[in-house]
Amino acid sequence: ADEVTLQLKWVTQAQFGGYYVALEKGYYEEADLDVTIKPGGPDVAPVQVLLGGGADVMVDWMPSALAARENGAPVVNIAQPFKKSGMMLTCLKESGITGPDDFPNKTLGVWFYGNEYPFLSWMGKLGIPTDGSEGGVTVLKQGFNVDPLLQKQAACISTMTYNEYWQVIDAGISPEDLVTFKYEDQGVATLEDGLYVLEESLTDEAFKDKMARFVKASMEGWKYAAEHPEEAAEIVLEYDETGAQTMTHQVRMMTEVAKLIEGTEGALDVGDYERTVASLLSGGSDPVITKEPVGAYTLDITDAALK
Amino acid sequence: MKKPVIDAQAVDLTFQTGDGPVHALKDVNLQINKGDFVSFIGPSGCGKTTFLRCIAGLETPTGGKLTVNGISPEEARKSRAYGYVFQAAGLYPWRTIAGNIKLPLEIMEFPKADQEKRVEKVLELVDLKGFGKKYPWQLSGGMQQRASIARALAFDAEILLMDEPFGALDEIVRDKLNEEVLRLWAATNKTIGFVTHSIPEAVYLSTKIVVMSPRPGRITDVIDSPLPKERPLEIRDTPEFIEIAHRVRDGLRAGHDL
Amino acid sequence: MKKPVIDAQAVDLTFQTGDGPVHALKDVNLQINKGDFVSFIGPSGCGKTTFLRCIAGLETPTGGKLTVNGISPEEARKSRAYGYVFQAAGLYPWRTIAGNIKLPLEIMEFPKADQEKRVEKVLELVDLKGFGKKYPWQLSGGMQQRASIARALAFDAEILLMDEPFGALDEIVRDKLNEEVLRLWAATNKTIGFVTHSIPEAVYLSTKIVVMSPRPGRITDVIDSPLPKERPLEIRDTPEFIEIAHRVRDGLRAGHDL
Amino acid sequence: MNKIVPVLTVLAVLIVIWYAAAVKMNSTWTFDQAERAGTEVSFSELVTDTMSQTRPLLPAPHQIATELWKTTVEKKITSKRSMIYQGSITLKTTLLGFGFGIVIGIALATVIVLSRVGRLTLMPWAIISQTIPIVALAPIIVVLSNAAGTGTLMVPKAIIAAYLSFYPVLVSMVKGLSSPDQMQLDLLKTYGASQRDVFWKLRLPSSMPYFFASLKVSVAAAFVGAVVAELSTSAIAGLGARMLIGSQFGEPMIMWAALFAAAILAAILIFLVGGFEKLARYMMGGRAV
Amino acid sequence: MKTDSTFEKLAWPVGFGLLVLVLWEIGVRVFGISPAILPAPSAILAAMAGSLPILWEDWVQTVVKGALNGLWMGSLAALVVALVIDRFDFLKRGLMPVANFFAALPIVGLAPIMVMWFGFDWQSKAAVVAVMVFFPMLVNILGGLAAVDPMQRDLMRTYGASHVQTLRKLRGPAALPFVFNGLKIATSLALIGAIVAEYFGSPIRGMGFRITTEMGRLATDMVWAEIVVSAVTGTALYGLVAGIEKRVTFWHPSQRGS
Ligand SMILES: Nc1ncnc2c1ncn2[C@@H]1O[C@H](COP(=O)(O)OP(=O)(O)OP(=O)(O)O)[C@@H](O)[C@H]1O
Ligand SMILES: Nc1ncnc2c1ncn2[C@@H]1O[C@H](COP(=O)(O)OP(=O)(O)OP(=O)(O)O)[C@@H](O)[C@H]1O
Ligand SMILES: Cc1ncc(C[n+]2csc(CCO)c2C)c(N)n1
Ligand SMILES: [Mg+2]
Ligand SMILES: [Mg+2]
Repeated sequence: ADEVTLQLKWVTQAQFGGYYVALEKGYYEEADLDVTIKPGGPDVAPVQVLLGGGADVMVDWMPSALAARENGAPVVNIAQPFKKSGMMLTCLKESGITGPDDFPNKTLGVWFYGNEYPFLSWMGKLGIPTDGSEGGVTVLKQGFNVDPLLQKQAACISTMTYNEYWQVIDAGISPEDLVTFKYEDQGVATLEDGLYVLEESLTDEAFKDKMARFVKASMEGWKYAAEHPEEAAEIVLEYDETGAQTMTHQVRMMTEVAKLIEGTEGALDVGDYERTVASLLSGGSDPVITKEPVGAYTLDITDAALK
Repeated sequence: MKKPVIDAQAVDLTFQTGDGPVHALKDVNLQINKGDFVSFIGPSGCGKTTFLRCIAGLETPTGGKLTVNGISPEEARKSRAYGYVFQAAGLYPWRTIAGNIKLPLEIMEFPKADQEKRVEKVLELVDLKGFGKKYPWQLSGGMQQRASIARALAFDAEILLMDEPFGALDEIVRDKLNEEVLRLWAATNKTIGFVTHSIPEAVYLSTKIVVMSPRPGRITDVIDSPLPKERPLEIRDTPEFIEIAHRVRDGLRAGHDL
Repeated sequence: MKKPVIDAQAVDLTFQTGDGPVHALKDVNLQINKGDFVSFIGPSGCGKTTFLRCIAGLETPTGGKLTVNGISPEEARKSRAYGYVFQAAGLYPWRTIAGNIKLPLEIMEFPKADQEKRVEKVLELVDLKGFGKKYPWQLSGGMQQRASIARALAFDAEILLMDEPFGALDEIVRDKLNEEVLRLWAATNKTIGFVTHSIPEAVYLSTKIVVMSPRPGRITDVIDSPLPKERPLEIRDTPEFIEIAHRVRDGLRAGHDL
Repeated sequence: MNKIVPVLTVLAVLIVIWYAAAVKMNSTWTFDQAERAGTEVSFSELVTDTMSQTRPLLPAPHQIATELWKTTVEKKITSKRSMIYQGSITLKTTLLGFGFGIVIGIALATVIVLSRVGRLTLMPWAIISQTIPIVALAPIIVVLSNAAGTGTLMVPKAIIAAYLSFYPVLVSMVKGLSSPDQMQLDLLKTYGASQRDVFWKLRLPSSMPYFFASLKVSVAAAFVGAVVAELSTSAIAGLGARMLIGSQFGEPMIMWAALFAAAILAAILIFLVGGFEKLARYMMGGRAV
Repeated sequence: MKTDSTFEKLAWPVGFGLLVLVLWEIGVRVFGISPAILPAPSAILAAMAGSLPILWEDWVQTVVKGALNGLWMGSLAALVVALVIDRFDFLKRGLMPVANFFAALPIVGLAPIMVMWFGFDWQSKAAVVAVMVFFPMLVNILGGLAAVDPMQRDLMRTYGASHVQTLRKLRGPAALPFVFNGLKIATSLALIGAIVAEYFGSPIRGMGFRITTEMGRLATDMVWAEIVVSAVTGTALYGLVAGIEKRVTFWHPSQRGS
């Protein structure tokens, strides 16, 4: 069997359910693949792992991948399982925020480590400075949880529809007390979890074939996971080595993630890609990327996989 | 007869240790009069240090009665009756010689001006004039030991207790210091308790030599010296001296079971 | 006259230190014959240790000539001519007494069986039979010091050098060990170099007493002892003894500028 | 034991303070909730509520104890949900890093003591190395060991643990190997001993007390390194990873329990190393204390 | 032994550092290592030169506000607690085992909790640092206070000194070398603590913030620039503590040597 190592962008959770299902259900095996899944973590940059030869393929968000590409790390999108963006900004109603116009002079929680680009690009579009200057927002580097909102250290924090949002709810704050801004709704959605490989490895036909099989099997996994969220969550728990994840969280995450992969077979929609690029290029004075990327994606793999 | 300054009656002291009780002092009877120079001699572990510490109120006898000027050693200590000199000079390395001598004066809250005067006086007394600004480690061992004696003299304690003060010094320096201690004793007329391992030193210095013996620590002999108060070093070659030394050695040998 | 074992001619040694040169030995002339027991006495810093170290080839004179059996001390050291005993017993706490005595034997690669035999022999010699399996801390100071002498004897070094071996012990124990050293010396007929601060010790032990004086370190007197080889402890109260002690003390006093 | 009563007293006082603090700190939330619901809270309601929140600012001691109980006693040791299992992973990293640390520490100390150039060159860098926050290097270590082809994260984690734990060993061993005084060195010289003899028969044995004394500090450092490594480089498994997941999913109890489990494990480790130290001392002819 | 000149003390480590840098630069170039994995020293230098204002801002945030504030708070708290514990034997016996338990806690694990309690700005970083340095400081201060020679303590007793007097004049100064030892450990802990705490939430400045963020952007040259800043800061802090130690504990043998 061909060996494939997949580097995830974060810890084992239902966000990556499709891959775990594919692994557990033997889809990879059927495709003659021997797949290893490496979870990520706070100090793991997937692109670096890829560059260092620690993985063949990674899950990353497109803004971060394109920024990396511009910084000299030639990664190429070979598939896009997540069609929709799950990112939003969740605000406490009591902070007085009703729309983006209210953002100035508020403190907003943002994820960094490559996750900050959608936010920066949105703010760029709104023309709101993020560097602490007059009339801008105070940006807070959000940790790994929703505490800043609960402790009222921030008016709004970044959340994912499939994860942090529900933690806010779980913490006892009712949806009516919240105001949420989905990046999708604000017209600033950027593509999230996609599969990326190094450009040079694509010159190898055998590798491309391997990836085609990998993408195909992964998408089967996603399909199954979307249809069986409970079972998928169980599988994820199976693979979670910390033993700290809980069924409630993972089932809900799986259910929400299923909404994001609806309507795609895994092929990158060039329209979505162009929208993302345009959004990243247009970030006012400080765009995430400065020039139109070339060769940042290939449809060859999905074409081969899904025919 | 006048009342003794230090009066020990059937003093007993047992230490409770991990390995069981250690009988450090057993039935110790001793009277020391004002102006006496008493040496304690005996093999290691016979309780010399322990007895000196009892006198100073640093250790409490478990039996018998010990009074200093009629009061308890504890009270006498609080009233600052003692100057204590240890085997090692034990000067504070972070203080100058003058600073070290000033230490007890500061604690006893002597007026500042008086402190200076006293430091000068005792430095002169121990022949260390001009060394006040030096740090202890800049002085030789003998000089350090003299400084520590000066420290014990600075506040006019009535009783001077010295626990092997010259044990670490070489014989020549020791001779010098012995002469000096005698001179000091004559000049101040203090009551002195002095622990030593050296027979000549004990005989040379004392008006009374207490020979002790271990397991349990007890007094085996008390020798009153017939030597005159005036003692040149050469006295050590006189028959009287050798005679007393002989008696001390016999006393020691008898109590020694090595 | 037979050739001396140790022959020092105009030996000079200057240490270069941060504070400038220290003249530790100046123009030292001395002949030591086979079977001599030579004591070195003198105030602190007069170069006793330094001279002993020169003899052992641990220090190299900066001037003059020093030979041991006609060869250089360095070579003599390599040929294992020396047993060296220091002030502190310096036994390895992680080795038993037997293990400590075995140390030089291991380094010199004596056969295993021979090692055991030698250990037994020297333990008997210093009267420590049966203590081989004990650790140093389980022995008294005097016993430790005897063990360290046994260690120096184990490999049949021709010359035994001892640097204040009993400095840390009390007088009674010291007396015992002095007697024992004399007995050993008589039994083995080694050539012995012995540093001490104690006049009685020097006089009691030696056939030759070297009096030294500091700044710069030099020999001020060499006294050949008329005492017989057989020396009971009581010899120390004889007029001859006192006479020599007197001479040593005078020699010391003369060179002493404290 | 004359310690038990004072320790229990102090613990009791601490627990009382803790409960009081828990009521105080968690009350904000209770009041907020009541306000949102438009109700009043009585004092007894306040106390019960602050003792039983799922996301308290400060969990009550019994909440942590319950969580610890659930994740240790009530779980099979082989279960990933068992704190003992997770602890064993951290323990493995710690011991591996500790082992590396000891070897590196001793090796460097040997070079430093035996060679003047080694000492002049390496000692300052050893000190500087400890001023670099290892967490900053963590991602680089992960990538480099990935590049070097070590599949698991065990190696980078152990490297981080070793990085923190070698230093106490190094410092102590430098002291220990140079602890023989001139007299002891000269004694061997009079035997005509070689440098090798001096090292094996004198320097190394004399350094052992220093070595053992450094082990407790060193194992604690390795443990901190292991937890930090799990927390930052690879939230895959171990107590550090549990803390992270607990934090991410807003499960303070998981986090606190992991923290306490870590402290208990560290205490056990230090106790064991201390016991080993005593044993080793005894074997080396030390006095029983 | 040859003493080390100041020149040598500098030249060797600097030379070694330069050598490593040169090899690093060559290695990166020859093997064509991606800058996203390991930047060349020249690139790091360029990044530093190009972003001085950012580095300065981060330094102020993390070092001045986070680490130093935490350092003094933690140390002061440790001092106060140590003095209280020291006063009451009951507390010492009761609190020490508990403190040792907490000292074993991997305190970085508290970082998310501190961020939750004290907000995302420097206060929470200072809190983490304070807790982190508290225990090593406490243990060292208590160790130092206990490290006094019993003889020295007895000396104070013979003066009838009060607890506070003994503390001020004897135990305080005697504890200083230990305190500095603790401070040296504490400085490097402070940096680690302040940086790690920023992982769990921070304003968009600070060394820990920059390191993670730039790492996510593959700007490793900037990451290394921060690492260099932190190493230089740590070394400078260590040097500062060592310098003060040298001045304040000039009397300690470890400072007097060579
Ligand atoms: N604090 C103590 N606890 C237990 N035992 C003690 C204590 N102090 C002294 N001892 C024991 O009491 C006995 C007498 O000790 P002491 O120190 O008085 O002897 P010494 O005559 O001064 O001996 P040296 O000449 O060695 O100083 C010894 O056996 C000693 O071990
Ligand atoms: N390695 C050295 N470097 C510099 N000076 C030294 C060295 N060894 C000894 N000295 C100096 O040489 C002089 C003689 O020292 P030595 O140790 O031989 O004296 P000593 O007679 O043995 O004294 P003590 O009775 O105190 O042992 C002293 O002034 C000493 O400071
Ligand atoms: C340093 C850092 N901070 C926060 C996150 C948050 N995060 C973790 S996974 C994920 C996608 C949704 O779960 C996001 C946004 C991160 N990755 N890295
Ligand atoms: Mg004593
Ligand atoms: Mg000497």
